[in-house]
Amino acid sequence: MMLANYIGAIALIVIGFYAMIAKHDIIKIVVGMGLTDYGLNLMIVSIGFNEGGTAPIFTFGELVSGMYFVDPVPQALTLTSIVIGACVTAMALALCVRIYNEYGTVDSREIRRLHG
Amino acid sequence: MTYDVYMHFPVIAIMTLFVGAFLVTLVGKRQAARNAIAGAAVLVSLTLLALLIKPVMVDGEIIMYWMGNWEPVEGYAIGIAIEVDALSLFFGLLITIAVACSAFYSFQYIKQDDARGSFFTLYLMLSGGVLGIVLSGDLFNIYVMLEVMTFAAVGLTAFRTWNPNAREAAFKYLVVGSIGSTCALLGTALVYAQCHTLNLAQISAILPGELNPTTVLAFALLFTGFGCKSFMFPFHPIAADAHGAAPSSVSVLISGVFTKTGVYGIIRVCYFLFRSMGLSSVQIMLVVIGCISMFVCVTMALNQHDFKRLLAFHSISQIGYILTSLGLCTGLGIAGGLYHAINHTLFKGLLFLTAGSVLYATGTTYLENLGGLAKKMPKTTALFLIGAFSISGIPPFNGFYSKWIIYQATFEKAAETGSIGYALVTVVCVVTSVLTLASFIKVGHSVFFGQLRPELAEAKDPPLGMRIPMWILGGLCVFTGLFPNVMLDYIIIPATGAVFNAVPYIDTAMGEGYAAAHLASTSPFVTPNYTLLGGWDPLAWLVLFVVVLAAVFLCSLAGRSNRDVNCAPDSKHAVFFGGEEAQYSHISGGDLFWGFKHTMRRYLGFVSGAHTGVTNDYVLWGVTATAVIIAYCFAFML
Amino acid sequence: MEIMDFVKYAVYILIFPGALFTCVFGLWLAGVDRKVVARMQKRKGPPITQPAWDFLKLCGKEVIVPAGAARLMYMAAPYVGLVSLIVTVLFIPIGGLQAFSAGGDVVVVLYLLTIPTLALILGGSASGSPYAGVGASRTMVSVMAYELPLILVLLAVARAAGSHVTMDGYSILGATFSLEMITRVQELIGPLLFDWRLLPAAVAMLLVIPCEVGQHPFDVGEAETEICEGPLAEYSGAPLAVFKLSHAIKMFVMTALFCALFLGGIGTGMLWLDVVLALVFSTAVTLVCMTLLHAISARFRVEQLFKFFWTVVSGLALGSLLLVWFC
Amino acid sequence: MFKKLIDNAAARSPWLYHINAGSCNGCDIELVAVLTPRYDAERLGFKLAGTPRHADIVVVSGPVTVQSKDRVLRTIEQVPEPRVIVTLGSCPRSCNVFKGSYSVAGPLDKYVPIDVSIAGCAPKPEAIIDGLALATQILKEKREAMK
Repeated sequence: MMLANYIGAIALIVIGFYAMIAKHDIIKIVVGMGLTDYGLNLMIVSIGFNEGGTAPIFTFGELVSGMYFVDPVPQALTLTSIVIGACVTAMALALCVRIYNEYGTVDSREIRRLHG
Repeated sequence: MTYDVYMHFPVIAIMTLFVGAFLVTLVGKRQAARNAIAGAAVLVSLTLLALLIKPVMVDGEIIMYWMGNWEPVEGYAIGIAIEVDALSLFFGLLITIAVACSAFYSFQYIKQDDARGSFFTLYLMLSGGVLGIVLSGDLFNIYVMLEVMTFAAVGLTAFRTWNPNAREAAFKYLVVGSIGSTCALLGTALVYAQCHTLNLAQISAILPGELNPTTVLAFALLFTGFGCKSFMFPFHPIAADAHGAAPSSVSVLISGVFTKTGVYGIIRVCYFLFRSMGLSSVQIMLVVIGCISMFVCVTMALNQHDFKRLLAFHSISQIGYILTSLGLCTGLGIAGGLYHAINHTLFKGLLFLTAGSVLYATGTTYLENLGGLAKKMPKTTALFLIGAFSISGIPPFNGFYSKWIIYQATFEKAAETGSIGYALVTVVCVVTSVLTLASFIKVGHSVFFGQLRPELAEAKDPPLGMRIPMWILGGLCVFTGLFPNVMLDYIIIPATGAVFNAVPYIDTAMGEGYAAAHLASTSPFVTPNYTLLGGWDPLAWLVLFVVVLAAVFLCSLAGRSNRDVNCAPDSKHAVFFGGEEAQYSHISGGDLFWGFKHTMRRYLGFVSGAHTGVTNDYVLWGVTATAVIIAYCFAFML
Repeated sequence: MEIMDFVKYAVYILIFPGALFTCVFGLWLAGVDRKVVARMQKRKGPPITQPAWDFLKLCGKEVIVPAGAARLMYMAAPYVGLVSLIVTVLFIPIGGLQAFSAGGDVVVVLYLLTIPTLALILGGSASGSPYAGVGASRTMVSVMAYELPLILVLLAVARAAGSHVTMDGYSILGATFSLEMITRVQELIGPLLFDWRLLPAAVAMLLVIPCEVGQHPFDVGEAETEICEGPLAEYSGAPLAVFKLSHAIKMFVMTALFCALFLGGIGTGMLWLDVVLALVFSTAVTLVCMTLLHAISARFRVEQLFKFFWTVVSGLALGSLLLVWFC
Repeated sequence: MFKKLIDNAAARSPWLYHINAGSCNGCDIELVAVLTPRYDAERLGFKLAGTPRHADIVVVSGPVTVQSKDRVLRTIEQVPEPRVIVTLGSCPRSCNVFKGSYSVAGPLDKYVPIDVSIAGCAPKPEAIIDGLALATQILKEKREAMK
């Protein structure tokens, strides 16, 4: 069951990298960055998953012996990572807007004043 | 605990910067208040870290602080730790020094910019993030701080609204930097999957000794992640773009400080977490990457036409030195690498600040549009020369000493292992050093010397507020060059010792005896050996000074008899022009070193052409590098 | 004792082998060079004291500082170059007499030797003359050219000498960067010049010397017939005299370095005799690598020079390093 | 004593800077002949300098054409003191066969004082050496007169 998660995560990361390498539209590059992020988040959450575990929340009276949680730390990591990913995407999109204003294009092949 | 008071210093040093960042936003439009807050914040954190020198460097204590007093429970460190050993403090010190100098420089420097309000917010965020990385004892916290730092750095790169290249540079930086962040986070997650802890000390106790495919993958990813942050070889083009586009005072941070966190991360990963430096494959990987970075970037720098872009390529070239030296895994190698790290921060900071002064005075850093500024900006020229001599390793300055150690370390390694490869590394280091000198001659000639461009006649030295931080950095360059023994005894050797011996670090965090219980061998994994260090005979220095003094005396004698020399712009004092009337005919930067460029034209053309400036290409380089490093690690580390 | 030490070092620095001696011997060496070149061309040639007269005459000339020059750099550069050359001499053992030892002084010497060239380049560049700009550029290219073979030669020697040194504080396991060690090893095993593995390195070094000194046929940077002596184009009077003096001293420094690396350890046991012997060797090396080459060859073009040094000369040096390493 | 040494040195190391002010090259070739093994002026310390800044003796040949006049004068002015001006051949002194030509601005002594004048069209190398030897004496006198 977890294998599907890992395959999905890696697929997302690879698709993200593919978008960043092969797509010349800078918005698509940003989308690629986002995809990589999601893949990563999925990977981390999957790492912390325990088959049959419950949510790592203490609720009164429900604790029975033999019951176990999924690992809460990766979830905390994922939360942080999602927030960071959202910030990065926002920043990148803001830069895209400014670049479009200046260069009149979103084609990365034409946004290369700095080279050599 | 004997050092109860000191315990709180590191966390306060980090928090001051972050709190300062928010306060700066709160005070709004009041320039003076903003400056006061920023200045106070950087000074407080500098002072706090300086106070730690005594306990950490001299007495060998390790400062441990658990956030919220959440100490390890049953041998599992779940709380967030701040742990300062000599290595952390070493990097913390060089960071805070550069941050403080650059902040005071910025007060004047950004006066002409339009978005001044947010500058110090981002600036202090960046500083706080950087300091957080090196002082933190928690792998995920390092990642978060890495992101905070990257984010602030991207914001600052795009800061100059009037600079048309700034957004482009920032975008590339963000995209390619995200590869590094991805790798670092994935590596962190994999490490967590193996160890169920994120505490550096505990990981380094549990992890080594069982290099299974997951740990190798984690190692490769973390290495690439931090390598990306240090802008090592295939990640370097973004650094060049970002350094060039950012305001100079920020370039100081990106080049001198930001890259050092990458170096710090690589040390922590290679020497601590995985204790993998004993493997010759890892040593070779670091050395090869270092050499390629060093040589490729210095040749790129020779080709540049922009002062700051040239400096940017040199940053990576110097990072190459540091990585090479660290990859040797000998006492001398680490000492040389760390010494070069602090020297690089000092002289590169100085050089970026002089570049900023040139920009401030003339409005351009394009080499072809400058020339002859030495007459108009003598103080900046003197500072530039200090920086240029330091980076090229001219003897009395600091670069010489660290390069000397690096040459000795590489050649000693060659002799020790009997492998001629390391001897060739020494050769690459020396050739790079010469090319560095050449490119700074290029800058010196095309910016400060040669003929004064007519339209630069109004240029003048920057105001005192900008000069003082530059003099401080320049003074430190000279100091670290003249008194290497002080540096070695109090700063470098404790830090080197900390690199080699992880046991105290682990025991301080996890309780006495933890390392002994978990590590296969608790002995330091190489005994540091400084035999070849030799060092300058202080007497020789004294003597050198006497001779120099005598020469200066001679010089002044010669000068006095010609004090009445007329420097009038008549035809007698005009430049000899084959009899023609002197005209403006400056030999500009692009024309220099024709013989070299012509002979190497194929190589230079190839390298220059490879830096296409297209984001996708750079991402491709980065991803390829990641893949290659992973493949290499799987092939040779298992 | 303290005072005696002080006096000893003062003598080292100011008289022998420091300032006074190097100046005199350098000028003498330059005179010999000119004289022998003249004799080879069937001329009578100037007297051997000619460089000294040139130096004195230039001291008496008017100093013209061009209006466009960065004055301080322009005036200070020659003196800085001279000082660093004198300091370099102190680190080179002359017939077993080494004023200072720094453990890894091969690297120290390597770097100190770049300062005079650097001073020449910066001084020229500060004068604001376009000829000087071209000259500075060419000089720097020649520095880039010779530095690669030079470090290869030094490493080969360091390895060859080091393999005979045992651990004693300075050097470990088959490599030494200490000139003192290198000469001491040669006392035991004979001059390294006669080690067949180091022969290519010695030839490479003999070619590096004239390039480092800026002597014909490698004087691309100071080509007086093309670019008006390059960096020196605007210099006159005392600063020029100091540059000419530095040039002469450089001949001595480089040949002394050659002697220390390849011809060390030939001695009689008497210090003064050893020193005299070393000076004789120094002169002989000058005659071989500078005078002979000067008399029989035409000047290289700058890109030819660069190619020559990075292929032929470096190849020789690298071959030597490989031989030393694997044989 | 030091001053005396330097004064003596002035006569023993004269460096030449040669200006061709429209000469037919005859004199120039003779000047080069002076440096050849047969005559070898270097034994007296003579040396051809690459730039006027290094020179002690300026040797001018040719009738000073209109085009070259300013350049010659500027170059002479750029030679540091003490300096000696020597004219080589008849042209700079009398304009020789070019006298009266529309393109000739000479003779040179209309513009600058001449110290030694070597006559001949072209002068023999022996004459040139003689003239230059005289010039070194003048150089020494000028040096002694300085300060």
